[in-house]
Amino acid sequence: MLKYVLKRLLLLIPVVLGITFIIFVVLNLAQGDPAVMILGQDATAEALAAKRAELGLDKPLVLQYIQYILGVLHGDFGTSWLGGYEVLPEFLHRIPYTILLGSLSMFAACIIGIPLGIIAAIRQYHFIDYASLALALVLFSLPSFWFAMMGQILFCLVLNWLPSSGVGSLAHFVLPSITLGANILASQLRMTRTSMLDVVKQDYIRTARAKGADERRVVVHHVLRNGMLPVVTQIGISFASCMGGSVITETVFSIPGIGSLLINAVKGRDVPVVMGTLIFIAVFVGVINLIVDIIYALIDPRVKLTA
Amino acid sequence: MRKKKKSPVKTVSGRSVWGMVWFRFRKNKLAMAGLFLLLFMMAAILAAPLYVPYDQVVKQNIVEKFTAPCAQHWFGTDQFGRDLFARIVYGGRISLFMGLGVVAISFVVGCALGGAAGYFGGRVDSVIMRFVDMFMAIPAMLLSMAVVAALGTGVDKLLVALSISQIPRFTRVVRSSIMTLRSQEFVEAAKCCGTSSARIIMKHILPNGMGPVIVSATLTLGQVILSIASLGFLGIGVSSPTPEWGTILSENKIHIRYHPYLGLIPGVCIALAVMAVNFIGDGLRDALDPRTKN
Amino acid sequence: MDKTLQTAGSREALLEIRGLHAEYDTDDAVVHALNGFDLTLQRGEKLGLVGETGAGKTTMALSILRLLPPRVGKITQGSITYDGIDILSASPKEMLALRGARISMIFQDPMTSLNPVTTVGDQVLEVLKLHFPEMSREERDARVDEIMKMVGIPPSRKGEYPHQFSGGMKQRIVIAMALVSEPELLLADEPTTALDVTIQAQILELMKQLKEKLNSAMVLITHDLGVVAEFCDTVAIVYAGEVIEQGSVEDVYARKDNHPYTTGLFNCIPDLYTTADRLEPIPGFMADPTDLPQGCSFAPRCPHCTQRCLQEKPSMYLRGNHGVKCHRFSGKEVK
Amino acid sequence: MAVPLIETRHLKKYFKTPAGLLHAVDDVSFKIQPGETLGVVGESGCGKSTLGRTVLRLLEATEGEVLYKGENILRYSKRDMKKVHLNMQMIFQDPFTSLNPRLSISSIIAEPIKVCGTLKDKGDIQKKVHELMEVCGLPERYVNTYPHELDGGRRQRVGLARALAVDPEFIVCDEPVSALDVSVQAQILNLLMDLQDSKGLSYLFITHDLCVVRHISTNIMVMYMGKVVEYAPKDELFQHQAHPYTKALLSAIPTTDLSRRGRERRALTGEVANPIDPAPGCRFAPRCPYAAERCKQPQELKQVAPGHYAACAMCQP
Repeated sequence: MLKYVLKRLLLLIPVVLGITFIIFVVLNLAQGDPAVMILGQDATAEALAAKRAELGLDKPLVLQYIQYILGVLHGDFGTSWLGGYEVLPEFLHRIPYTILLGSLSMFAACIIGIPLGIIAAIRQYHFIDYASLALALVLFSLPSFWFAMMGQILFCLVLNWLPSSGVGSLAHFVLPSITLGANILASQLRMTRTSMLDVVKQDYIRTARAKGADERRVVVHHVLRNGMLPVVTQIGISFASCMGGSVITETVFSIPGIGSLLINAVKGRDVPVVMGTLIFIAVFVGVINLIVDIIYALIDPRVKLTA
Repeated sequence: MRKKKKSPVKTVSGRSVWGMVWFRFRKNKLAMAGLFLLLFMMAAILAAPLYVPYDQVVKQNIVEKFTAPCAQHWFGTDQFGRDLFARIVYGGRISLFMGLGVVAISFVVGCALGGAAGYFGGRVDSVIMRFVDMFMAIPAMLLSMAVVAALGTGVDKLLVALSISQIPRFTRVVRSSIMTLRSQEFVEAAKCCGTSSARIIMKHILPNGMGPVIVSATLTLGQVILSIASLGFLGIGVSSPTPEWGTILSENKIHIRYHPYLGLIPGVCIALAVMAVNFIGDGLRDALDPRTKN
Repeated sequence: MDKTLQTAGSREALLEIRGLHAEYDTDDAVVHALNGFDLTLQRGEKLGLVGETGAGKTTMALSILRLLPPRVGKITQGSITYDGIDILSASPKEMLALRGARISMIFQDPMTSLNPVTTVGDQVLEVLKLHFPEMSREERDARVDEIMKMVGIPPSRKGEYPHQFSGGMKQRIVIAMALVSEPELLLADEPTTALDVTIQAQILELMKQLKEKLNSAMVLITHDLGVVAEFCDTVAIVYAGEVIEQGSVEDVYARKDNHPYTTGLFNCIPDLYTTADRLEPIPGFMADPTDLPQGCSFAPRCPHCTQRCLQEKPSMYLRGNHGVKCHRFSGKEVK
Repeated sequence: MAVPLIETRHLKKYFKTPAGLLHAVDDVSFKIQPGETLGVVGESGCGKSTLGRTVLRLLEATEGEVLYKGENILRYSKRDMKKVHLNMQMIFQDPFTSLNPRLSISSIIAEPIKVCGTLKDKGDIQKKVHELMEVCGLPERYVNTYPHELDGGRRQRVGLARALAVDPEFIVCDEPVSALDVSVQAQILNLLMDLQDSKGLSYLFITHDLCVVRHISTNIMVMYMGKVVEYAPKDELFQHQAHPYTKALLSAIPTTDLSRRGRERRALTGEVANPIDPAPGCRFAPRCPYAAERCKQPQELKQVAPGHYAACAMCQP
């Protein structure tokens, strides 16, 4: 088990290095001189040259990358070109908000989506099945920023039930979590339903019925455990899309998390911040996938974690 | 529950597999509704110059600003008095057709990469899949944002950024679909008479493996339409004054509270387009794989 | 075995199926799986139900348990009486009490008929939990150990999962599950078809031993006339959802006065002990269950087909206990 | 003796698996004369399908030779192989996966002709297709149907027509009837035998069904875990089985002959294992009722009667 975890973490390293290297190269190939960006149009040629040297921009790209990664390994993620702040402390300050937002929305999505999916599958062709499917479809098709904006206007500005933006209390997170979770809820619901219906068709469910198990027992003891397997994988995938979605939600609700940091960095082409954020997210997603695989192996006896 | 294959009907219909798919698809009311809705939207957008001149999109008319929907301005006007209907119809060009473009590019590239990985296996497979893994390490949305950061904004750059983020997924779907077919007996039968790899791929493997890929392409189209709108909304997609559904929402966001139609209409347009696409995707999946139906 | 094949109405019959019609509603057409299926089974009788793919054998077994796929499959006509209980109008609760306790079923494919995420011991135990709530835990465990030993699986392996067993072993577990409640009727749907010959022999041998120990009646569904000869007392041949011949194994296998379809079946099996130069296949193809002929369903393939066969459905003509649904035997009945 | 049509010498096919080297086909030698049928019998996992595919080079052999009319085709280039394939074809077990579902029956049958370029003219190809369909007992009205519209027996006929399209001399039949119902099975077997008579075909007939193999074969080869355990002309084999495995196989078959109901059966215990890194001795020994110490020595095929070979320590030449 420990060996497996270690191996998976080791395998994560080349993946993260590879993608960050590609992005590093592409970002640096883009037009525009970072020194000009930092010092402004009026800076003297000497000042610009000094700045370039300071940033290591006069060295070959590969060397710059290696230097950057060595820095990262020492906990030095560099300094923002735009804001001049150190990336790592800024990060540590912002991460809790993003994680809180992500976990709350995942939690909400699972706790509503999965049971609804189960009920929809059990009551196939029933009103509740159609209603859940319709709900999933609407949530799946709505742009989340629009959903967030409309929710904000309705509940925060018109009805004044919830604070409209910023952080401070848990109430601030209610609406953001709902809007971020909506899409995930939809995919959890559909996945659960499909998977359950798939399991119901299996031979061993017929065996269970032939044993004289009643409907409740068939569902609880036989369908659920098998039907949850693909859902677990789906949760892992959802975490990744949750990280993507948080950019939008954090922007709409002015939450000072990683997402809003990234969007500003992208707009200003702030390489150190973009790089740092992507490294963090790649590692985070990798670890989540590892956890999902471990959970999967725990509930499915057929899967063995072999290093 | 499994029902053994019945001996076939006596009629010698000669209906091909795609014929069967279309036959089943046609019976699915939601999917047909989605198809008609999508075709209608596309036709309306393509034919826009016939009934709305383009200058309506940019012509500002402060006197008429914030006109609620009426006979003259079907969807009302925005803060500069521009006609919202014209902006939406022309904006659809980007939202819908760029979405199609992204899907087409990633479809073609994904088929080539996934096809090579799946059919040849071995080293080709591991090299391609290592790259795919790398690109899959970052959520699609963030990946396209990073590419936008590097390339800058604009229609062409957005097209590249979104395609890059979708290619890995297509590659995976195509690869797994091909790998299951590679060892099928009809492929072996083709090898038996010395059929070349190219002919085996083109004639025997690709036509059979396309089902899941097409379904995934349809569902991806929905997601891409959403992504275009999201990037537009975040201000790193297509920039104003070029209309695009996400950008329209973004530029009007502070006025929505008092002029709700400014938010409702573009939002509903996006949702309808995505919903239509999803209906089609679901319908195709059921039609291609009758087992999923009950 | 003379008493085993009485005509309709015999009171002590364990299972009586009369004129059963069942159909599947598929996208393209209605599949008539059972078309006037009649069967009588006595207590303790071992009946072989023989027929080809699509003859309706499995549909029959699932109908007895009322486990036809919901919405798709339904029984349209006829009756099933099990030990005085009218199965088709029994309440769901009554059915639950029958399934697994008094009627057990063994399915064809051992690879897919066990729940992959539950240990095999628990799957056997489940039957006891469902039907013998009064048993103590120790009693149940002892019973599971006993039945597993009986089917040749070391009880020490009961904590393992299905994927850790081979095909033959899985089928043993399925058999253990079916027999642990000592049912009065066992429906075995092609229990050995998915297995290799030597494993099939092992399973048949096991079932033979068990049939001595447990006095349950059994319907062995198979397409293999050989398996029936080895194992059963009586046999029913099924074609297009009907029993077209029934009788003791001795009568039917005497290969005299058979239904033309039965004769055809015998003729097209290559025999191990005699060399024939050519097989004599049955001409034509299986009757199309979506479009059955008006008269005898075998008529289009029958060498003895007459005008009458094309128009009128034959009834079961009995010669003693040997019944054949063929006009050739009309007027030649023997009581 | 004439040069055999097909001959293998010490053919081996090993697969790499995570658990070790799987000896799927281990040192198999046989000869097939023109117009003869070699039946290969064994249970699942004995390597019989791998053998058929290795002979046709659908799988590349690990070691050994496959001779076609005396020439080792394993050394042939791709282009030479194409010519060989005009003479060697295959029909498959599963009539539901062996036909490309997107092609109509006529295009399936025409495909090998087009690939090999034996006929160029469209009309000629169509004529040939109709001819083949007639030979295989497929009514002409099926020409534009698709595989999913046919049942198993008819599909198997299409597979046979496709194999015959290039006028081969030799066909590997991989369990061609085991997925079919008995009545249809007999039709296909008769068809195969008729074609053999009229076209002088040779078959490598792979099956698990001893009754079928007896019916169609000239010689029979019994395989167990990748090894040939017994090889004999068919009547010889059915009268005097030498190897305990063959005996067990025979006695395991249920028969419709009621007089044999009470016969003594040698039910084997245990099940077939995977031949992954097998020990050098007899692979059947763990299940063999007669296993002894000497069975741990490698067992060679020994002639026990004229033309009859067995690989068992008990059999004295």
